[in-house]
Amino acid sequence: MTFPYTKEVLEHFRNPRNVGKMEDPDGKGLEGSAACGDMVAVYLKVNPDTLVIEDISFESYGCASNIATASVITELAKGKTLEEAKKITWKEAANALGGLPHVKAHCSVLAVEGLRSAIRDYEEKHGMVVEKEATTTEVVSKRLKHVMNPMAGL
Amino acid sequence: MFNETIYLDNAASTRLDEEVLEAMKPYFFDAYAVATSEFGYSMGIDAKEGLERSRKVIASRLGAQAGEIVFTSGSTESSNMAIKGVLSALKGKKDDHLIVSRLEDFPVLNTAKKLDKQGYKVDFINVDGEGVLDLDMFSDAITSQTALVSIQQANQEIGTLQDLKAISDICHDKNVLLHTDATHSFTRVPLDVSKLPVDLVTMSAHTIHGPRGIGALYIREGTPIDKWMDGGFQESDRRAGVENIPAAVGFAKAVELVTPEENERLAAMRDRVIERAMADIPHVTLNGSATSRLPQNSNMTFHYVEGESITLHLDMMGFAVSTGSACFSRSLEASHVILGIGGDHERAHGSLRFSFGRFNTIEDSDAIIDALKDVVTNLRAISPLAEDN
Amino acid sequence: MFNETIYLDNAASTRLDEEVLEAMKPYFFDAYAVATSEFGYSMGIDAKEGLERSRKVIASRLGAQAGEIVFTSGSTESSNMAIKGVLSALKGKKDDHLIVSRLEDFPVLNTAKKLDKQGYKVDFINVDGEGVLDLDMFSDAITSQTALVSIQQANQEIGTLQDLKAISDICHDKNVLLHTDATHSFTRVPLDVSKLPVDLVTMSAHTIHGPRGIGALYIREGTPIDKWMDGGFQESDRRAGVENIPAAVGFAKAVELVTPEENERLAAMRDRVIERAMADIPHVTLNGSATSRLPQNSNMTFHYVEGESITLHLDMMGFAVSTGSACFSRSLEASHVILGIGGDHERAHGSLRFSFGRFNTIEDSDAIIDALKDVVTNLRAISPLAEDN
Ligand SMILES: Cc1ncc(COP(=O)(O)O)c(C=O)c1O
Ligand SMILES: Cc1ncc(COP(=O)(O)O)c(C=O)c1O
Ligand code: FES
Ligand code: FES
Repeated sequence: MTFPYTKEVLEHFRNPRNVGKMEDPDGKGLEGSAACGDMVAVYLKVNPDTLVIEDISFESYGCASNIATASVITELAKGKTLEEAKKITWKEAANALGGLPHVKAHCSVLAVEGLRSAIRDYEEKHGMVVEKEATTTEVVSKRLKHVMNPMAGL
Repeated sequence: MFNETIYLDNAASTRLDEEVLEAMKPYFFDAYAVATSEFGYSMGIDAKEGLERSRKVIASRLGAQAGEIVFTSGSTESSNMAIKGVLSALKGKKDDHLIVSRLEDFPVLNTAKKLDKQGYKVDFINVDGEGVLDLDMFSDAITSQTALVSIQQANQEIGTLQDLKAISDICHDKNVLLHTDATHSFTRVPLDVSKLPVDLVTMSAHTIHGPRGIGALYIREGTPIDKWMDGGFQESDRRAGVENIPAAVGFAKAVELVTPEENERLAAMRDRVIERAMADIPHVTLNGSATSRLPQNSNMTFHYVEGESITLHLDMMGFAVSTGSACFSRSLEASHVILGIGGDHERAHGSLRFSFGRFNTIEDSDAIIDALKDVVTNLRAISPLAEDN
Repeated sequence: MFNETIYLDNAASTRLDEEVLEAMKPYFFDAYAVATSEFGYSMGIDAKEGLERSRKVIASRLGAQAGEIVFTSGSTESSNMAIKGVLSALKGKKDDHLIVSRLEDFPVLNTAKKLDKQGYKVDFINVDGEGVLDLDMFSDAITSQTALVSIQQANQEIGTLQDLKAISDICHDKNVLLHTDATHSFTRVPLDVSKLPVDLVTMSAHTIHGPRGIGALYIREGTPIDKWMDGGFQESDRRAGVENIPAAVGFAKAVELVTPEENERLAAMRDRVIERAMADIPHVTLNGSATSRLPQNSNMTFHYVEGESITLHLDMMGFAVSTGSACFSRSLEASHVILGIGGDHERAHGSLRFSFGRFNTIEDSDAIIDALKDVVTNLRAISPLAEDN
């Protein structure tokens, strides 16, 4: 029997790291997937001097891939600066999990978007960006455009 | 070779019954000839007898004549043949109008959608919140140009039974042919074509512990229908292809093995799983009808959590169940059935179907809820939707 | 339950091999789930693995990629799907011109005839006295409007092999798609689609001691073909219906059990029966090619006598064989194959096919001729045609 999932995916799925809602987060992001209707929330505690992510947690309403990528992304982001964390890609997350089924690539994109959205929220609250871009359905679909064909994967 | 599982996905397919295989063996190893030539040799006649005996068993369970049963390769083929065969036969006689319900399974639904694209007129009739057909909308949709109606007897996901008596009476009154997909209901709930004016019925073996690769189509005598599977003259020249006699014999045996007592046993498992889920787990919604449903089917939504995550956890604990979640399906589309009864994506996402079969026990109903309690609690703990839990 | 028979009708169907049933059992009793959801539970993934392993076995025997093999319910469905699916996909792109040989079996022949009635243009190409396609007539028949050619690799009755290399080269040169019905030749004679530009191949399990109810269609990557069996998304959305995994696994096992040595054994039985008949019985004509024929097939006309009478006598003596006689067939039509090679009704009437399988021995070849000698002599003694014997 081979699951479509790697050992790492199953491990993070069974024992997700850094889970749960955070009290008084410094930054908070909530993203939804237009492809399958799932959601990811990411919460951050940021050191205002170094801009290092000192604490991070997530919530997921999604499939095993989604839970696992969100979990691994919190591990990847913790201890990084906001600028470094912004650069984490869904591919890095998927690689850290030993790979994801093609049809599930969008789940990892969703998790990455959750993290970026939390960072953006922090930056907006701290006057680090001028333009505030509302997270509308169109914005989400735009970001997810390259993964919107779930049958073909990426 | 494989691990022990508590299998609660009998609506998808079932374990073969050993008795069914035993019934098939003489046709694998002794009377393995083809049955086409009655002027042929003895082994072919033995084979043919096996085939015709099986046809009778299936016919009589349905209140039909043996000659009204055509064996096919399965439900999918039966429904393709029924719809395409009747529309082809009526071409030019009635207008190309087809009526189906929104909850039909893919063989009927996707055949209807394809025909729609090809220029047929197709109406998809709504159902209410329990999955029951809107009889007024249905009745109004029928016109003098309607060639065929196809409404399932029972739903594959939420188990809701349609009022086939009312539906067939309407069709009969309006002089329109009626096909019903009885894939899940045949032998599980009554259907007697000598009493109800249903013209075509799709049946399947592998949903009742019979073999895969065999199904049947009841065709009321006199129903206009063209051949769809072209080739040889088998099945009284209605369906070509070597007769799958071992499987037909297995199908008949599978039918004989379904008893009213078994159906009561299944209903008890169904009721227990619903009752226990409602009692032990908060935020649960029953999908489908509380009163008019298949004995072997239950379907509930566990809110704020996603079905694929649940099924994967359950799998690791040794349970096999399925979900209407978009994430579970290859196409990433949420169940059209849950959406069809007015549910939103969230309701489809967290829906689980528990379907029972001969090899389940009432303990399985308890075991799955015991397991599910923890799984749902843990997943809700990480769900952004489940704020108030 | 049934009597012992010397069964020489393996072209019609074969006895299941016990090893095939053993290979199927885990999928009846352990991994009996459906295979559709790879994000589903373990049992479904086990089932899927069995299915995909089987696909690979069949693909590799044909020199194909696994993804180019679609499982169907049998040869008849494979050929229906190939012809109707390709013509549907090419509608409006190429004109509706189809070319088949006169010797095709019913799935291709009757599909072609139906399409002809529906307005497609169909050409039926002649064969010579041995059943070999007239390549000139064939090549001339192809026009820029030809959508598809369907020429069998081996004939069902007289065993003649076509020159698929020449045929596929012509099609390739003229840029026309080629389907071949390999129901009787698959595993028995070489066919390598990595070498020959054949686009679609019909295959069957029950002709090689595999189960009924399963066949396959090879579809070269990129070949335009519409879905024919509508419904679910199985078989990469090319053929709907629950996958018949036990049968697919049985099919693969059946393929693996056919060896070159076995094919030589069968050819020896074939040669012996022909040689003995020619030596021991006067007025015998070989039907089909003496050199280019299926290893398991022999077909001869015993002049002045009628086939059904012979087969009935043989049956009473414990032999199962078939005949191209009109009297034998349900439709009372003489074999279109014998007529197609230029034979008259008398030649069809007295034709017998002896087709061999794994469970025959070379002694069966002797036994059938020993029996036949008397039967033919006795029937000729009462035949008005056989004045000079
Ligand atoms: C050449 C050929 N093709 C196709 C078929 C149809 O096979 P099936 O009846 O197994 O579908 C036959 C059956 O005898 C055949 O001889
Ligand atoms: C109601 C209904 N009809 C038809 C089918 C198709 O059955 P099969 O795949 O056995 O052909 C299904 C399969 O799940 C079904 O649920
Ligand atoms: S979150 Fe829906 S498919 Fe992964
Ligand atoms: S003589 Fe009786 S059918 Fe031919």
